[in-house]
Amino acid sequence: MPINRPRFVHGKILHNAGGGIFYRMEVALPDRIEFAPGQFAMVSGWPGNDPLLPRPLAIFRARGARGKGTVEFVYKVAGRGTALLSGLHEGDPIAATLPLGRGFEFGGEERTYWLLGGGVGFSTVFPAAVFLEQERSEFEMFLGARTRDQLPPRDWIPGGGLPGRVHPCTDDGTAGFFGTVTDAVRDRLDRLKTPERRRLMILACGPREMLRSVSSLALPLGIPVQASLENHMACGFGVCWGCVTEVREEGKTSYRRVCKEGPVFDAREVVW
Amino acid sequence: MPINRPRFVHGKILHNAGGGIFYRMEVALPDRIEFAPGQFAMVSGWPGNDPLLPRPLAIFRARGARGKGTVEFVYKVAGRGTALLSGLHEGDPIAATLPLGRGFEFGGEERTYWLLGGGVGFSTVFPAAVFLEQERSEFEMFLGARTRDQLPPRDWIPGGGLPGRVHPCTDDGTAGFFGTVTDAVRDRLDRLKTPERRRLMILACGPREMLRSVSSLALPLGIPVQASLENHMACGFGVCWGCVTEVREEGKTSYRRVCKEGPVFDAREVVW
Amino acid sequence: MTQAAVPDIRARVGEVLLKNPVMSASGTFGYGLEFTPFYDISLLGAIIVKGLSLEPTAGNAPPRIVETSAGMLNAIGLQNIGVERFVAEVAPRLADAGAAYAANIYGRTIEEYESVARRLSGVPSLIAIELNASCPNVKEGGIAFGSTPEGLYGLTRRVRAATGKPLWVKLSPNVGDIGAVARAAEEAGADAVTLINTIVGMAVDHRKRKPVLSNVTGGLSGPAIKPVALRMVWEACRSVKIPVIGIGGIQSAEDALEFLLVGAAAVQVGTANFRNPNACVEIVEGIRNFFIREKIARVDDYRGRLVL
Amino acid sequence: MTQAAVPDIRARVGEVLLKNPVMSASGTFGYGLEFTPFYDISLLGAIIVKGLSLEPTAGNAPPRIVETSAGMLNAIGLQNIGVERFVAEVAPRLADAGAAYAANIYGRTIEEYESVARRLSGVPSLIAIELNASCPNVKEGGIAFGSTPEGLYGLTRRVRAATGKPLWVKLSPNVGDIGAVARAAEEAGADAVTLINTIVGMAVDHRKRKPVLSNVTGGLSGPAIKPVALRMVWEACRSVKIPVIGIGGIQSAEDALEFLLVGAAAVQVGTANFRNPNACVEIVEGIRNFFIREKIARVDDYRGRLVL
Ligand SMILES: Cc1cc2nc3c(=O)[nH]c(=O)nc-3n(C[C@H](O)[C@H](O)[C@H](O)COP(=O)(O)OP(=O)(O)OC[C@H]3O[C@@H](n4cnc5c(N)ncnc54)[C@H](O)[C@@H]3O)c2cc1C
Ligand SMILES: Cc1cc2nc3c(=O)[nH]c(=O)nc-3n(C[C@H](O)[C@H](O)[C@H](O)COP(=O)(O)OP(=O)(O)OC[C@H]3O[C@@H](n4cnc5c(N)ncnc54)[C@H](O)[C@@H]3O)c2cc1C
Ligand SMILES: Cc1cc2nc3c(=O)[nH]c(=O)nc-3n(C[C@H](O)[C@H](O)[C@H](O)COP(=O)(O)O)c2cc1C
Ligand SMILES: Cc1cc2nc3c(=O)[nH]c(=O)nc-3n(C[C@H](O)[C@H](O)[C@H](O)COP(=O)(O)O)c2cc1C
Ligand code: FES
Ligand code: FES
Repeated sequence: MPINRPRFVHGKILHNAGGGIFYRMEVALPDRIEFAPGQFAMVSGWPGNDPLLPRPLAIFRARGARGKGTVEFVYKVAGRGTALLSGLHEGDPIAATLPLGRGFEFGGEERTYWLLGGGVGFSTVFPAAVFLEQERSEFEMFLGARTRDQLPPRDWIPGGGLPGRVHPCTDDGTAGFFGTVTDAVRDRLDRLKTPERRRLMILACGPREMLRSVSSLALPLGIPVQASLENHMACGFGVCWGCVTEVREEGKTSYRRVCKEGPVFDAREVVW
Repeated sequence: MPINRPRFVHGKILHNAGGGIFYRMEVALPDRIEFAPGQFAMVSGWPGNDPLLPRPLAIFRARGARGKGTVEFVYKVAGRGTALLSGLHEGDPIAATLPLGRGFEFGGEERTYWLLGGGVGFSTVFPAAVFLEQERSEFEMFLGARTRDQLPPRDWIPGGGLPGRVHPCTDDGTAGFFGTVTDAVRDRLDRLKTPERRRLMILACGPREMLRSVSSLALPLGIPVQASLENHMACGFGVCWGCVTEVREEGKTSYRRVCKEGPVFDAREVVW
Repeated sequence: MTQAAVPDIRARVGEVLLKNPVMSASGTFGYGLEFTPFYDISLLGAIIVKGLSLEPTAGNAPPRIVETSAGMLNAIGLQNIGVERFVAEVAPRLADAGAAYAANIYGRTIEEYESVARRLSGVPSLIAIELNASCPNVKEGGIAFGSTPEGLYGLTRRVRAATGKPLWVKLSPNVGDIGAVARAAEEAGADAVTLINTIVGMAVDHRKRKPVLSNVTGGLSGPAIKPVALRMVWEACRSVKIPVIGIGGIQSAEDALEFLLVGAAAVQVGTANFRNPNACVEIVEGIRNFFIREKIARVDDYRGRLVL
Repeated sequence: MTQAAVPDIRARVGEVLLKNPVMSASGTFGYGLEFTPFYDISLLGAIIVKGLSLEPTAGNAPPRIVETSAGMLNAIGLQNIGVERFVAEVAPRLADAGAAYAANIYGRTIEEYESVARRLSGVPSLIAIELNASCPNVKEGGIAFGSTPEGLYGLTRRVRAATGKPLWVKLSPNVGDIGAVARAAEEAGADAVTLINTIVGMAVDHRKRKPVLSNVTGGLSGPAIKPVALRMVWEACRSVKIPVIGIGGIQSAEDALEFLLVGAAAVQVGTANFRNPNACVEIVEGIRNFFIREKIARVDDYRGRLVL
């Protein structure tokens, strides 16, 4: 049976190697997993209790057949946990709870999509790109980085070969658009015709500030924004209430679990 | 400057591979170390604080030249720390405080030696064998294991090629002498002539029970026994008082630090 | 010596007989139903649900959690759906799943505690009420009650009078003499004491010069606190005659056995569920296998058998 | 903003001015001389030597230590060479090495405490006496004094009267209200309080069914306790006006800075010395570099500047 609802599994690392400032790790699992773009895993398995908690990583790719599967993660070294992951080798054990959370929702056939990935946020939107490509839906990608070297390797980008589809944005102008993803989006939105706007939907993952500013550009124009949030998590499957973010619904605010009601939220609801 | 008094150094693993039930690890260090057989290192360097404390390992071998050295350890997986060590790979970092403790003392030229290694205890007596071989002193080795497969690999044994010099002993008789190291020692002592006895000195490392029983055989015959003890340690260099063993001197007993006054003790002083 | 082929691992907590000595800890297991994708929750000794209050509670602003060495601090602020929704929506589903479950409760006043306890008393499938007198997070919460024997005695007596359900009192470790606090609960009529709740701790960001948690302090849990928990459980077992439920840093069957060995009637597993959602059932299996291997026929043949 | 090119990292603990805010903790640094192979011990703010008693003390039977998750339990039982030998043999060598050093002391009775303090008062190079009112290991030891504000007040007053040296009182964390205990020390005339000592914990061998330590319980130290220590230091800083010396789980300059940030005048480093004998000097360097990077001119520009 494919893994399509949360399960705790033990796997073994097949590859774990750097690409630019990122690492890409493939793990052999006891079964194929089925996931929605935007869903994630809680990854652990290192020896000892320090770090204690598993780390959330977006599911970048999953392959396999009956009784045999692999999952891929793309990550950046941010602290102790990811540093530890980056030191693991082929054959080392990994444990993971997956697939978790609510992924992106896709609109009808007439929709076009902009996928925004700030920093390592691309790892969350790439599976959406793969899905849209399969569906033959129209999409473009905006990938933000501080500088050229911090962009994802070109051969990792789904549909990266299609000219005009992928828009790298660098803060220092060393590659692609000179400016942030938000700047690029503002630029394009200004030049967009109303029918195009009507069809557009934005799926985004990146720093909270990027998500906030993109939302404040797109929402007033009636463009739906799905924002994938990143909070520190203890469990990842909704039982600790540690990962909440404030949301507004029918005028009232409340705390929602990023791991369960998210990580993808309708940007209109998020209290930024 | 060679490292000949305690220093805390960072190294990198060169090899770390199994041989029978043992592992042998070689670590590149910033300098050559000089050590006495029986001295040890406190080994750590894994990520995180769990395990927290370094683990004591005998210095098995050290090589190198000015400004560049290596140290080798031989170990058995006994628990969390050694299991963790066994999972490390070439290139992984290791930290060590070394060389530590008081090693074996050698008698005059006329001495002959029996080196006793019970279990992984051989890692402590092998450097003594290497030293005695260099000095062209006479020695024999008794190596104990539960069964044949648990003996140290033959090609690790210094002077292992010389017939009659190395006496494997197995509890189940699957190789060498049928019985424990203590049994073999008792056997040989019975047949030893007085002049031979007078020249004999025993250097031993292994389970406490083996050290105790060998001492109770040899000491009454006036044969000096140097026993290398193994206690759990926190610091390894004499500042925590965690590793003490009871010793008797001039009729009074007191607690001595295994890491500082030992690990090698005159067996007459140890309160077994 | 062959009697123990199939050991009896049922555990008795006063009048409550559990399938096995392993319960999930309050606040780390949601309302229990969240674990149904992972395993059959009726396999557990019991589930202790997230602390319930009279009204739904919003909890603290984020950040609410931060990892520490072999532990974590939490300041959830007891976010929960309130006792009414629990009784109406969750309790029936737990009963349907065949799960044994108890409700952890708290109030800002003794009267609120009483009301929650009363409301739960009418739920037939509920096996016990666990009174959280120790949560260190909410300023108006249990801290005043749980931190002195007198305070705890007063609270326990009132809640005791308000409900006919077995009453377990969960103790705060942030006290000087855990035995005295356990005795106060016993004297006030508790059927059992549960310990330990989290130890108050703090984390700061030395660069931003700010506390990491919005609540400034939080409760420390996880393997880091196990030695302290084990000592306190041992002391409590020597201080009271009522059953002691041991908790704090349990990650494995070996850890759970340690608590039984010092005298706990049963154990609870908290933070371990986060890294390994199967932790509780794996611990049940591990205890069973240990009993088989060591030919232990029943829990009482092992429990409290520490040789000093 | 260029003033802090060479920051002044000297730290003031009452009338004592330290080279820097980093001291080695008692019981984890021997008598200081053991570290001379590793580095020049005069580089430290101060060395606190192993707890001294009136007579040489044999300490507890082994096993005395056991590792726990991110921590360790010890029940050394205060093995030491006694105050006479310390004064005769060790103190002169520490003075020769240029080290600033203080003596941690304990007694089985108030009179013993007084005698040790008196004996040390005549040692000119000794910068302070640190009164260990909290060691949880020795049954006849400090535990009775340190566990209540009243007990601590009585002890501190008597030792205060017995010595003209700066008197630092080291507090036990095994209390309900650390602020109250700190205030008792302050009122009794302490020049500073040091906290925390180890938290009482326990480890058992579930297979052998025996405690791991011969003393049954031991003191928990190391990174596991850091969040608890930091919280208690923060509370103590808000409870007293005398300087607070922070200790518990410090492993790095970042950890040390956290204690300064919540208000500690200086810090002590204990268990970290075991894994990394250079820990203390590396922490001194780390603090200096942080101050350079962040352009902080002196300790008081950072100390206690936590923004709530
Ligand atoms: C759903 C989801 C999907 C993700 N997908 C990916 C992915 O695909 N690839 C990827 O690289 N990353 C991803 N992340 C982010 C990733 O989980 C973090 O980078 C990682 O957990 C950091 O762990 P660490 O141990 O390396 O860093 P840590 O040492 O834990 O911390 C890194 C930084 O966060 C700070 N911090 C720690 N705790 C808190 C807290 N409670 N509140 C605020 N700040 C805190 C620390 O001070 C430090 O600066 C994802 C996160 C989420 C929630
Ligand atoms: C001077 C010296 C030299 C050594 N040289 C070598 C060597 O060359 N090769 C080698 O393989 N080993 C050597 N050892 C032994 C080695 O240090 C241990 O096997 C190792 O530290 C075990 O660590 P671990 O984490 O794997 O096991 P752990 O998990 O720490 O424990 C292993 C076992 O010890 C028990 N234990 C833990 N703490 C205590 C305690 N305080 N008292 C009693 N029992 C306890 C545990 O319950 C467990 O059964 C040496 C020891 C010393 C003192
Ligand atoms: C995120 C979190 C939430 C908790 N919420 C509660 C609660 O609502 N009521 C309660 O009595 N204890 C609560 N606790 C405490 C646990 O039940 C348990 O006592 C503590 O975590 C120690 O056990 P552990 O180390 O196994 O986690 C909570 C703990 C955590 C980590
Ligand atoms: C092995 C050991 C021995 C100790 N001996 C003493 C002592 O003699 N006197 C004392 O006041 N504290 C003693 N302590 C406590 C430490 O000084 C310190 O307060 C405690 O370990 C917490 O700090 P840490 O986590 O940095 O180790 C000892 C601690 C350890 C680990
Ligand atoms: S991480 Fe536990 S509820 Fe979201
Ligand atoms: S291990 Fe610390 S004194 Fe021996």
